[in-house]
Amino acid sequence: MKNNILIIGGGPAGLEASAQLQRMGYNVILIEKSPKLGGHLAKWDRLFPDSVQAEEVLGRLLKGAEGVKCFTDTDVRAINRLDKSYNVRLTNGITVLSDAVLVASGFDLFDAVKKEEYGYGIYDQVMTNADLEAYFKSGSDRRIEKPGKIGFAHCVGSRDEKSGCRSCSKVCCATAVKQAIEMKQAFPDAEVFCFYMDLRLFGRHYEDIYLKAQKEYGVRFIRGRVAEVSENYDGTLLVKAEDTVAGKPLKVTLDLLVLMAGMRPSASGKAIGDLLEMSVEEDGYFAVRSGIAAGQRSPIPGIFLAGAATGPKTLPETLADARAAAMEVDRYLTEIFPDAKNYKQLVRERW
Amino acid sequence: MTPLLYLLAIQAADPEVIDRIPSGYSHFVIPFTVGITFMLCWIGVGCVRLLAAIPKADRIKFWKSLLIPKTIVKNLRDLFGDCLFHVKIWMRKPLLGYMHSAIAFGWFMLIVLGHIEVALFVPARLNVTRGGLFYPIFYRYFVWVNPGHTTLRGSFFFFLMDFFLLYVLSGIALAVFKRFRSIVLGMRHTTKPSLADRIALYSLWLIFPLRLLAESFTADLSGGSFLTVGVNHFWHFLFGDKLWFTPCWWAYSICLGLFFAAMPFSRYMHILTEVLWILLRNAGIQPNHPRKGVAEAEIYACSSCGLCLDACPMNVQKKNLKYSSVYFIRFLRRHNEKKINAIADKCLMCDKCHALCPVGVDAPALRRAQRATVNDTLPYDYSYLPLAVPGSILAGETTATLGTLRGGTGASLGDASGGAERSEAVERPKVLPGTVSNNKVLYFAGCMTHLTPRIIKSVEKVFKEAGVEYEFADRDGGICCGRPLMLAGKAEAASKVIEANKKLIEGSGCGTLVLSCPICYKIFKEEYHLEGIKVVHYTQFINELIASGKLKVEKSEKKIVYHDPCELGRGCGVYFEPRAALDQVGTLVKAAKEYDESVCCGGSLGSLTLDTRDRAKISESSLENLLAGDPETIVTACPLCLKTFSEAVSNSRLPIKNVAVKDFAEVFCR
Amino acid sequence: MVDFGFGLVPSSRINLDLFDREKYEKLVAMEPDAKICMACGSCTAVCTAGQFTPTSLREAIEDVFNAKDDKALEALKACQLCGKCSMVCPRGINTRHLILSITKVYSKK
Amino acid sequence: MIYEGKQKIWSDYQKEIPDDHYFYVRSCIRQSFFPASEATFLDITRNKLGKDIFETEHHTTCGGIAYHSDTIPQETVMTIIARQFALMAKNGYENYVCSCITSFGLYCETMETWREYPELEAKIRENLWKSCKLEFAKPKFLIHASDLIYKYRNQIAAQAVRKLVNVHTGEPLKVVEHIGCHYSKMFPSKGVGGAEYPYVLVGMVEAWGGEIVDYPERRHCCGFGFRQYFIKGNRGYSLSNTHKKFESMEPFKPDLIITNCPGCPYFLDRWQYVIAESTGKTYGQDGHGIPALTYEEVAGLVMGYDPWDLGLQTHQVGVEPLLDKMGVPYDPSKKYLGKNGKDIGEPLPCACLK
Amino acid sequence: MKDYRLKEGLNACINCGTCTAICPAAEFYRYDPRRIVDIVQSKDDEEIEKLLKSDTIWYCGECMSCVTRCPRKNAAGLIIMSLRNLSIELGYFIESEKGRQQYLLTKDLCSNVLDYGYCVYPRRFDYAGHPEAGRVWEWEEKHLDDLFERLGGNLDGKGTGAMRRIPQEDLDQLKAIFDITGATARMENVRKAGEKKAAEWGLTEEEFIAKIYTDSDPKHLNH
Repeated sequence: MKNNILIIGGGPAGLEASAQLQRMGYNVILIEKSPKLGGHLAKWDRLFPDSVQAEEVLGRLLKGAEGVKCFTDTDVRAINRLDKSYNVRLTNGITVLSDAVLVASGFDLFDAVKKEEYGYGIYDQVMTNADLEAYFKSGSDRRIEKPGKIGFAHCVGSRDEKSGCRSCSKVCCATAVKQAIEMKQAFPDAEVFCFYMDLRLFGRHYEDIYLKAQKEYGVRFIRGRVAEVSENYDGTLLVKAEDTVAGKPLKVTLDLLVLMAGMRPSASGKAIGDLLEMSVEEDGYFAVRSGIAAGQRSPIPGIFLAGAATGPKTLPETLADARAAAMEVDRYLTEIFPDAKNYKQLVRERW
Repeated sequence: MTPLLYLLAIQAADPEVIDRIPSGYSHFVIPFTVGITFMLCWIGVGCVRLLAAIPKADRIKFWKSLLIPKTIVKNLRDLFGDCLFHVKIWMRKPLLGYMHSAIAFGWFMLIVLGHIEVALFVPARLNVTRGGLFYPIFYRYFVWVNPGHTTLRGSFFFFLMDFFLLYVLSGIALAVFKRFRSIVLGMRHTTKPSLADRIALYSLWLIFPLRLLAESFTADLSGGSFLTVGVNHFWHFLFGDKLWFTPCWWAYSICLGLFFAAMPFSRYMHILTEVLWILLRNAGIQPNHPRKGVAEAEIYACSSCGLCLDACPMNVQKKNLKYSSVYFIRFLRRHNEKKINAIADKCLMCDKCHALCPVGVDAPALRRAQRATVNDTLPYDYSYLPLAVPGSILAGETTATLGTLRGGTGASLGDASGGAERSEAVERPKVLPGTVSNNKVLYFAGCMTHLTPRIIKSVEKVFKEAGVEYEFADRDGGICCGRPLMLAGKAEAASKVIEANKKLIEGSGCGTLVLSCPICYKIFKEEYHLEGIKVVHYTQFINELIASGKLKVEKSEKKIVYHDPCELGRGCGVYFEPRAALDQVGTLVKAAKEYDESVCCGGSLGSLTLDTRDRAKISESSLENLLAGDPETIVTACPLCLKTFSEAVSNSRLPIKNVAVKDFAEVFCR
Repeated sequence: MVDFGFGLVPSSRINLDLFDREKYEKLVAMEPDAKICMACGSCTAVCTAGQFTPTSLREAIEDVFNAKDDKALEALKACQLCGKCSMVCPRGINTRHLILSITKVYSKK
Repeated sequence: MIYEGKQKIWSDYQKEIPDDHYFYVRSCIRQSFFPASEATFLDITRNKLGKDIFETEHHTTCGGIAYHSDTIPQETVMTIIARQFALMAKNGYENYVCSCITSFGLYCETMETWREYPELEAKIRENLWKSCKLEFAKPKFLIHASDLIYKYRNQIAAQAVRKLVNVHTGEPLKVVEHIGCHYSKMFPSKGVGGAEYPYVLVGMVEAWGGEIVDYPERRHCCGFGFRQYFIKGNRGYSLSNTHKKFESMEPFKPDLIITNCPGCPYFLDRWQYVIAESTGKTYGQDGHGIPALTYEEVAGLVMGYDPWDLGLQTHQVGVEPLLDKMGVPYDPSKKYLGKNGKDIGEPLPCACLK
Repeated sequence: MKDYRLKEGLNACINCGTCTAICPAAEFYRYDPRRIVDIVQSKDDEEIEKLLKSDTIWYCGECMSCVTRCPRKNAAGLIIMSLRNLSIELGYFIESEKGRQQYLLTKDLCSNVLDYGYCVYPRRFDYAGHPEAGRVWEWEEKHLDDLFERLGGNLDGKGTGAMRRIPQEDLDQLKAIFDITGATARMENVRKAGEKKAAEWGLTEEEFIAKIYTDSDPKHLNH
């Protein structure tokens, strides 16, 4: 059983699914459009809730996927559906005949520039969660010198219809709390404020880090979305929000504002979706066969989905999703695919 | 008594005892004399200062009390019972009681008998100018027994003296033993002695062995009985004829001197101050400051025996030992303001240390007084309470007036004017206007009961079942009883809510006030002084309903353990009624510790600073205490205990099988 | 100066730049639970004094953070220390002591 | 401040502005308080740039102020607007330019609402016919007068005789812009540069050699608030909002405020007077205020109009320091003269504001 | 409530507070637009009625800054406008100090529109009532004709130009629009409600106007 499986996207979901499918004995081909594997994980420093090094997690994922045929700097040029398989032409000139395709195209971070009132890219002291992770990794950022007051604006490009993203990005609250703690660790004298609408700390130990942020680090949580940022004469930021708990408008001068940019459907993922004529839902993420019972199957037989391609997910969720997708691929390739005669009927019944 | 003894002495034909040293003095008495003089001066000055610090009215009360026969009897009883025999300790921990009484009573007897001996045989030496201060103490050094003239009377005293010395020595032996293995004497924790304590303690330990040594060395000259003479023979056997005894007497005197010199700075001061405290206490004088006036007598009356250490429910965690009453008092003596406050705020106010204190030191009251020094002056504004408005407030008339006074715009303002803008006064407290006739019952649930509606439900059910006509005083919520304010040291604020509640309750015209919360009950009973209204706790009320046959109950085999809520048991002495009633419906089993030794559930409002985790530890130990008799149901009669135990049972890591936590009233409703 | 019949109006905007950190540190040294409020409002919901007059520990904590010390005291002045709030606080905050501590630290003597 | 970031946003919000042939409608407030600004607008566009800007005597108020003071229903104001549009069509125009920001916002809102609720449009069409016997029409392009000056900013710069530059230091003048709230806050795509960083005035200032300063409260309302100004008892609101803006811009030491809204130059001017007279505080140099000018007045100054022809004497804040900085020649003795040098007296001096 | 502004302005609010954060009124009045949206959304009739009778809905300056910020595309400003509309229709506006101001506003603004075709008319903008218009307006007021002439205006003149006299036929059309779109009826309503209130207080119209023009209860403001 050496079926070819093409996995599109070399982030955590793609890597984990590759590893699993390879262990099952399939011939896995993994393509990644960027020069490096690991997706957003490779750019992150530490992970919530227990501050594990992202590198460590990625290292494990990469180790698991050793032996997988992997093309980086590679995208899909064209896809043709054959009888049951897919003929995929890659940008590196290679053509793959694949019996199943797993799309793990992940997400893009919301482009914070679009949230104009926050002045990202305009005011010097405004940065994003990703910028901050890069700072944690590299230890330097022109914006961070010795900030006395630091703010975290939750829900930037999440739960915001004006920015075209109604949904919650799921990970930003926990990330904000994590980063707030890390900033307090780096600058113990700093005052840290988190501006939130709802603290969606649903996972195991998430509430613990929230409590820790309050109790041990004195992070102040203000219920109210940041409404406006502007720059003072001295280059500090004037941030306005409502303290909705107090029911009063509020302002604070900050030395640094971190925007918790949310998850958006991946643009390159969408391009592949277009090639496959795969439908997306209103929120821009790929539609699945059934949100509850078949979350890893696309509406098209033989095309599978894993990770944030089907909506915001935390890292553990993504990995679990990838494993589930691997199982689904295996089921398809053992139960439906081999029966050439009844293929169409089986698809109708079991896809 | 003394004249009689003189008489006896005169009757003797030949002196039994002759002055061995005509001057009646030896240099070795100096250490002792200096020590005791210092101590006596100290205490003398202290007493005067203390009495001066008491308000004049109290001082007069004190002097008068010393003349009241009833008080005199009580004083004598307490002085002997508490100071000498340590009856309270005996009753709880016999071995420990024996130890304390052996040392206290034994030593007391040695001093008394020593003086009697002097009075009998060398009466002139009782005069202070002739060495009266030290002579009776070192009697055996100064005299020479007249051989051949010994009488039965002399032998009898010799015997008594030896007997009490042995008695004291047995106590000392136990004390030394206790220092190393206190648990054998029933104490898990013992007080950590201070430096002065150590000096005094080791001196005390040495005093009596040295006395034995000294007296036994001189026993062949000064006489003695079975012990001293026996030991004397042993020395002769060991050292031959020549016994060089002066060093022993020096050592004995030095130890005594050291002890007395260290006494004012040590726990042993209590031996004397306790007397003053008992007199003041029995005179009914209350402390109004944590360490001035009467309180000073009280804090110096503490013997640092450390019984409160085991009594304190907080000490289930060793880190809390430092918050025990004994240390509180020690820091009060030392004026360590920061520590005093921390300890005062931590306490649960369960009153167990007070109940168990051999000298009756009311440490919780001192803590309350300490809290008051900080909290009583904090600002508050209870102007919303119906204080000076009689009658009409009950019908809610003033509400309307106030509304109109505010310009009638309250309604038109709308709440949208900003969440933070607290809208105008919401509602005025109201109780049914005076419709309740005198034989009617008013039920006051109280704040905490409102958080445990199952109690309200059950109480109402029981009332209905028993056909009690009642009115609900605070169905829609009422004013706090004031006890929590009191416990926090805000007595003045408490008086405001008391006044408000009092108006409401007296205005209701009820005859009986039933309370389901012991916290309310205590303060209603003690501070409200409700004219013509009987204040009862619902345990008492339900017991009465059963006794009078109004409430029918059925006995079952169900094993019930009853938890004595602090404020109800130790606080108000209600132990009997709840048990009597529960006995009618189930089989009462014993908790490991109950009645006044019951362990606080940990939910008490008394503590100001104890955090949730520490409280949970206490709850767990209190629960363990209740589970000793393997009960099926834990019954308590306090909303706080109920809530605490309910949570403790579900969170407990103890192997608990199906133990239900029920409120007292719940047990009685079908 | 000319009177125009109207004038500048004070701003109600909370200005966190006015937050007195020193006082606050004093408060949390006294009662560290001040830090862990989630502003759920359970305390206010059950408040005994709150039945009669606006009283809210939740608001007071908020006011402390928002540099509105006077309002914090205002929100607590009617408190009877009955302790219901301590029973319902999901974070187990020692509410009574917190109330006393806020009053102690922020009242002007 | 990262200028490139703003440029990117500006490039995202560019709207199509036709070059010529406009139906012009006036603003009630500007006519009352800044009649010369509208006159300058017409003079520049018609005479200096040779554009076709048509005005009819039959157009009226759009009713926006009455509407935003909640004195007339939405249907009324929409029908008045429909009447204005009908006049435009009747005169053969399809490009509509209005002088008023309140009107502009209201036109945008009306057009949007009609688009979303066609039944409402039908109702208005019917109303219009019933009341005025006019044919319903909608403009093809709806723009604000400042959009037009923005469009012509470089042509104006080409004809300019001076720049927004301090002639003594050679430094560009520091200019603060103030955009009327209803210009783009409701419909960011309808304003040049969007709602957060509107470019309409920035573009003019840059083209004319000035330097724009961005201050924290830039986006904020001048505090007009319609009913909040008209009723004396409410004016504290209006005053306080302007005060907030001035406190915020003070550290930036602006030389000039440029506005595109009818009320704003009036309020930014007069509230400085009130603040000065009632509290003694002034925001300009040496007890002067900061001149708050309309974009036409600024355009007029760079194009060499006489300041008193532009009506700068009707500002309470003295403009002389600005004129000196810019090197604008002026005759102080002619400041308060009427037409043909007629003596009509002059205002009493202020107690505090110079 | 059938109001297009409500339809346009009210999607499910998530109480994020961005509207209040930048609201000019929230800063200077006891006002929180978020709470208003919340109340309207609650559909609690009693609360809404309370709101309609309150000063609260009259604090907004209709600057519409809130519209830009709302992440749910709500428009608190539009909701306020429709609430005000309703309050006027139901006659509730007269119950509150701020609401009552509608009497004077309607009287002045509508007559300006109907009499002159302008919302603001300089001859009706007096320095006495507007001392903040400054010394310069005090002077302008006295020389309006000269000044308009000097500045290229056409005050009360024929043809086009600033502040020209608008032909009667156009004013008649405005009146017709007022009549058929309910503006006239509303003016009438407001006038009657005001007169009733004035009578209730025993004030002449002039006194009544003077009162509502200057009344300002400190309770509107933050202490």
